[in-house]
Amino acid sequence: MAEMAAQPSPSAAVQAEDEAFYHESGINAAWTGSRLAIGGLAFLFGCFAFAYFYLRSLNSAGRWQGSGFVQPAVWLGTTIMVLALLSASVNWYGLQRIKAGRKSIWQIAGLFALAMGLAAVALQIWQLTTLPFPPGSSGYSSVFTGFYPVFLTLQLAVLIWLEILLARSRFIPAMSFVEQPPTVTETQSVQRFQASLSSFTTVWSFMALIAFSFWFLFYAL
Amino acid sequence: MSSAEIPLPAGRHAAEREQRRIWWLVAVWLLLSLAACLVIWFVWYPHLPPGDMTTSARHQQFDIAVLAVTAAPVILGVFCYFAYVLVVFRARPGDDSDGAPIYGNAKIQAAWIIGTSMIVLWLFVFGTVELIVPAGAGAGEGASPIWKQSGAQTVAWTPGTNDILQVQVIGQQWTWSYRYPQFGGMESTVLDLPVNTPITFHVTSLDVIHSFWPYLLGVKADANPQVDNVAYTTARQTGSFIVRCNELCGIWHGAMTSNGTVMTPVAFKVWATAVQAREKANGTLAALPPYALTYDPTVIPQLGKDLVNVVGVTGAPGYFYGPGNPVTP
Amino acid sequence: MAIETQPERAEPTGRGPETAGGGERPWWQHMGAHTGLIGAVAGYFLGHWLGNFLGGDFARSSLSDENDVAIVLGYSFAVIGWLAGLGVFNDLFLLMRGKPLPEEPRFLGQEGPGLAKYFRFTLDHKVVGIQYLYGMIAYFLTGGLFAMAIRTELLSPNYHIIGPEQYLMVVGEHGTMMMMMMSSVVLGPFGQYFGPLLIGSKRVAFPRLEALGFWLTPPAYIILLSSILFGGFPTGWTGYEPLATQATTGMDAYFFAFGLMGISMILAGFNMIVTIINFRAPGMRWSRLPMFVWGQFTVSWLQVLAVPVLVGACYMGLTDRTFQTAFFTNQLGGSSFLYQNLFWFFGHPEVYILALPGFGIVTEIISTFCRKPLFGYKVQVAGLLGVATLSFFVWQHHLFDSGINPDMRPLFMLTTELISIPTGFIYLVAMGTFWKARIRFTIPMLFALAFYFNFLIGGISGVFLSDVPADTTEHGSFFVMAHFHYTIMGGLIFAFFGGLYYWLPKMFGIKLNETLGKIHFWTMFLFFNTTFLPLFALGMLGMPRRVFTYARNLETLNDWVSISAFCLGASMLIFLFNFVMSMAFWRQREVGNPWRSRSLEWQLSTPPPAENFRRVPVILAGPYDYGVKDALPVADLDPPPGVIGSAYAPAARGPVTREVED
Amino acid sequence: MSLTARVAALIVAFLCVVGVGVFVAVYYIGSANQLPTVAYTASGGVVNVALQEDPQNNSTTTPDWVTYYTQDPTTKQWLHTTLFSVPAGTRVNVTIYGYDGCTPLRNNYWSKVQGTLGNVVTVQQFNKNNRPLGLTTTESLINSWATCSVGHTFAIPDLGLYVPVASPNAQNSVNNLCSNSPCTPASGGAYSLEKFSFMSPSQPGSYRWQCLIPCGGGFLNGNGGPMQTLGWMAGFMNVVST
Repeated sequence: MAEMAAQPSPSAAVQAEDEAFYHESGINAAWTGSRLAIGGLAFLFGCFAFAYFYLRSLNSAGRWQGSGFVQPAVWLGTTIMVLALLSASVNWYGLQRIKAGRKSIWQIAGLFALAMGLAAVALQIWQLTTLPFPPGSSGYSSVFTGFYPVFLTLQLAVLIWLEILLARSRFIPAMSFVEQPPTVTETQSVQRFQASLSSFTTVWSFMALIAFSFWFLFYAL
Repeated sequence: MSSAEIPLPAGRHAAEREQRRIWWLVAVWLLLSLAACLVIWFVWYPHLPPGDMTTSARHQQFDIAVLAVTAAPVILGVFCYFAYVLVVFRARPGDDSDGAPIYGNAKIQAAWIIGTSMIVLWLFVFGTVELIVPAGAGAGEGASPIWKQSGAQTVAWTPGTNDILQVQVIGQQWTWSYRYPQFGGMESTVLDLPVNTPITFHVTSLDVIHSFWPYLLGVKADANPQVDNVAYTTARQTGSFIVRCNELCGIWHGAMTSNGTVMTPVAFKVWATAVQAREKANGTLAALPPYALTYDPTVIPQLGKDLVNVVGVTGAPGYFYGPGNPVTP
Repeated sequence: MAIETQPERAEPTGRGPETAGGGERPWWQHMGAHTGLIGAVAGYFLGHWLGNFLGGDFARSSLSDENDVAIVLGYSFAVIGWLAGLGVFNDLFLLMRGKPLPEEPRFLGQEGPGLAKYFRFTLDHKVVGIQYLYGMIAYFLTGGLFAMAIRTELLSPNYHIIGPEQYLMVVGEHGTMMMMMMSSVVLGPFGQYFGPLLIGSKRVAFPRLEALGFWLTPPAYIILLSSILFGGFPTGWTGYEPLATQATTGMDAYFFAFGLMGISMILAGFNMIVTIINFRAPGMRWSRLPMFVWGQFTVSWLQVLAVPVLVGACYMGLTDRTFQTAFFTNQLGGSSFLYQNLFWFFGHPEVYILALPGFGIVTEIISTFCRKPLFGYKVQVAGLLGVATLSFFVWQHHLFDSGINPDMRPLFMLTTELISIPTGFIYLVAMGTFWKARIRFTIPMLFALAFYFNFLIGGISGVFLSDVPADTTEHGSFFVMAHFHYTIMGGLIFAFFGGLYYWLPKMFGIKLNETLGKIHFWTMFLFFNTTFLPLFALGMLGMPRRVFTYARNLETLNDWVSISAFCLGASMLIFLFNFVMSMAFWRQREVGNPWRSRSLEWQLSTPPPAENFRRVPVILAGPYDYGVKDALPVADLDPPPGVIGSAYAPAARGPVTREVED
Repeated sequence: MSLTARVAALIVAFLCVVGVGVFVAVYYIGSANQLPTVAYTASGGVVNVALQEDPQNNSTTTPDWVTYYTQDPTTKQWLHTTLFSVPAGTRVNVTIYGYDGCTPLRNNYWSKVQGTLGNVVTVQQFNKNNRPLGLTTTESLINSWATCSVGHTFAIPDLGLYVPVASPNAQNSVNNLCSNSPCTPASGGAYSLEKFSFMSPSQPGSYRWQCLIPCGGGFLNGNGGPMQTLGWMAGFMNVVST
């Protein structure tokens, strides 16, 4: 039982050592966290996919798609989905470039990704306000109007993350991505930025995958 | 209890002492288990719920007894063991020493795992057999049961034969009603049944989820809206019973009971035909919808065009489709 | 929440007088609960106005004189306002402007002395743990009072005191309140407080998520209670559809509060998994992880993976009531079965979310007070993992009579009974640990023993329920009620009290009064069993759950149960008296290691220092090596320089460690 | 920590007080004791119970809910309650003023009169000027589907009593329903006057009664709101021993 209060505060070197330790842990945490977030999100969206297939196969009262059912505009849904995919892939490309030391290219790509993501969300909201059916007129309409608000809210949340990365990247000198920065603090901040960026890319690509899957369910299947 | 008569550890032959004590413990456990099982089987079993009024109730009674006999030795074993160790291995006042550093014992662990697996396997096999042999053991079996009850599906039911009696149980907030398709689809507020006759319940609901539970009949099946939930039983004794609702269905859930009687087939036939005749006479049968396995209360042919206006206000899901809304069912 | 998943900034821990907490400014000038309250009230009225604006002309609203949209939007805006008032979003805005996060004293418990930090969005896991402790006790007492009301009505077989719909309201409030509380009652206080200490970490991975997890529980509590003002909800804690869609506006509170609590559970579990995986001290191998941490780890997985389904189900229930979707309305292409499937897919893992932390705590306790290593550490871990995994595959045993997939019943009977094997491991470990032990009958030990006693009865009765024919009699009756009260209250709550008596000296340096504690234990144990054992009989005799009237011949038994339930409530008052007096007035000091435990948290000073460990400790041995000759100390709390760096920092990120080495 | 612990403990105490408050709220304010119970007493071996059904009510919070009113036998006031008591084992003559329009039953079986003496009811229609329309008829079945003609039902399932209550004459009730509750023949609005009798049980106790018409407008299946609230379309008949 070491009574720590009694002991002198540790030396700077020792402190730096501990900080490095937790720096490592933080970097790994970003990796683990993004994967775990995908796991949790998968169950959340899985809950809607389950509802989709359950109601579709049950077709209770013959109203999976009731009489006089009109499908929402396919071109619009496809545009939204394509925008999400493009946004993810552009950002992924930017990640490759920044790994190769080209910060500015990622910044442009990130801006495009952000713009396309926001466009997808905006179009989605517009589509929800102009649906050709009342929300409760059929099983399909229920799942559709139930799922997309959740999805676009989460898309927005992830896009805020992208915005934060863009904002932060302004304060990191481009040189830091090319060679080892002089000080530990800068090195660590670059490493944290890169870890955060790659975690973001993972999650955002997953969201694009979800966008595609549900597009397939709602428009193609 | 088990270790009361056991001397506390001392002296040089501690090891043998301990051996002997363990044998004592095992012996006590076996004796207690035997006693418990005998009591359960011969004293308790005949009085176990839900009694033996029907085949399904008998099977449930039997299952509960068997499970109790399986469980008693396990519970007693754990309790005996704990009683023993708590007494023998308690720290005496002033004893500051630590216990023996035992990290595990492969043999014991393997034995335990195998033992519990055996019990589980036995429970599973027993449960499955007891589920399939009595055709669902009185539980709701969904719209198309895979384990069917033997008997003849007939349009008209005649006593003394092997004809299956079809009974439709309709749950509604907050009362039960029963339709007998083999008697012109007549409806009744009491559930009368013939003895020694295979009975098929078709349980459905007109609004929310209820659960049909004639406790003494050993039948339990949820009443779901627009779903036909089938349950089987065969009454073995005459007598009266009470039907309860077993799934929370709103304010009067607790009071949602109705009465039933198991009577001789002939008496039942008399009762059923009498009710059918009366309902034909006073126009009830004409007023009822044609018999079906499920009902959509928003479809009221007699009302024709008024339906939308009426349903738009108070009909089934119509609450958000006002009068005249094109998509109203 | 996505924003919060970026790595925690690792700035040097601010120290010194200038950062010693908000000592300079008075508390009301900091953002905290009081500003949060203002935000919540403002938000509610804004949302309510918006809801009336949007949904006021729905046929549903105009016909029923009720507007669910207004209520739900009011709740949502109230929660957002509450969080904004607490200052949850401040860092978010900083980050969005690209600014670095301020080196705030609130990191690592540097808030300094004073009470204000407990009413603020404090990021120290120890503060969060204590916040949870008081919050969950409040939940528990409120839920208990509802139980008293239930038993009061059941004193008579007829309607006599509480009207039928008020009775359903009370039942629902009790069930939901307790379920919401139980899922955090151990992981909240002890998990958040001791998790990092037990793995030898100075910090958690996502302190903001952790704190947010707690600060979502007060609004959930208030919102759930607010249901009373709207007539309560008639569905009990399961919220079955379509009854829930039919109910009056009180129902919105249920869905909203339960969903909110679900989010809080997800956040807490998320943070804990990442912390346990990445922030373990050097040498803290998986094989040395304390059992409580294992329990927390497995539960966190259940929370992160299963609870989203509950959130989804609650959301669907709300949309059915507000945007008028038809997820659960059969006549419109929905299905009431859908809700049952979704709810129980969450609901059964939830049951083990309640059970596993209890296993963890009692294992710690028995090992300490038997002065013996655990008998089969790996077996226990296998048991925890097995239970957690299997719990995803058993949900339909709640639906045996419902007519849902009836031909799957043998399968679900099998999976359900399989769970008793890993649960058996837990008992094997306990029994083995008691063999040749030196048992100290301290209060925590008594609670742990009671846990094994109750949970055995609860578990065995669960086997009866898993057997379909037997379940046909017992399903939905008081038998089930008795079963899950034995596992949840008899299990988890006894474990919680065990943990409380065990760890309170470490958390506050104060120990509860022994005598009162013993009285509390014995009354609670006795009256718990006299209350819930007869319920098995009541169920077998055909008394369904959630009824305000019952057969007259059951009156005697019900009165017995009610009276002993009141006694059980009284024993809770004994605890409360002991707690308040010991904490506030008697303040019996207890520093150091009163239980002579080997576990890591007890090697620290009491209460633990602000940053937990002065240095990252190096773990040398497992926590349970009692009675081992010349066993190593559990950890080197002051490792020589260089050890940590060489132990952890990989060569890939060379410059960092190089700096350390020069 | 000293101050912390003290105040924190006091907070717990405070929260318990809050809990007690909740308990009291549920126990008293929430409890149905708020509703008055109208006591009907026997005179000449019979009890006369008078109820009315309105399409709306005089409450401020939920004015559009349909509801029953119970008439106080002494003051002849219409009270907004559904709790009334009758002596055990006596003949109960029930008079119901049906001011509400028709709604189809979800199960038309309840169109049949069951459990009354002779399994019949007598119905007299009135127009909005309180003039009788046609003669008093004796009905054993009022079909709510063929001619939408049932406003509500009065059912005591435990006694096997299921009585459909006729709605005002269809063509006469169009735009002629009473619009300010509690309605009286003088206050205008077409209505039907229905009478029937049944024997109260010899066993004292509280027997629930309800309406089987899905009349909770705006609620799924029409069975929410007033249908599930004591004092509206759900109530207790307390049978007191004589």
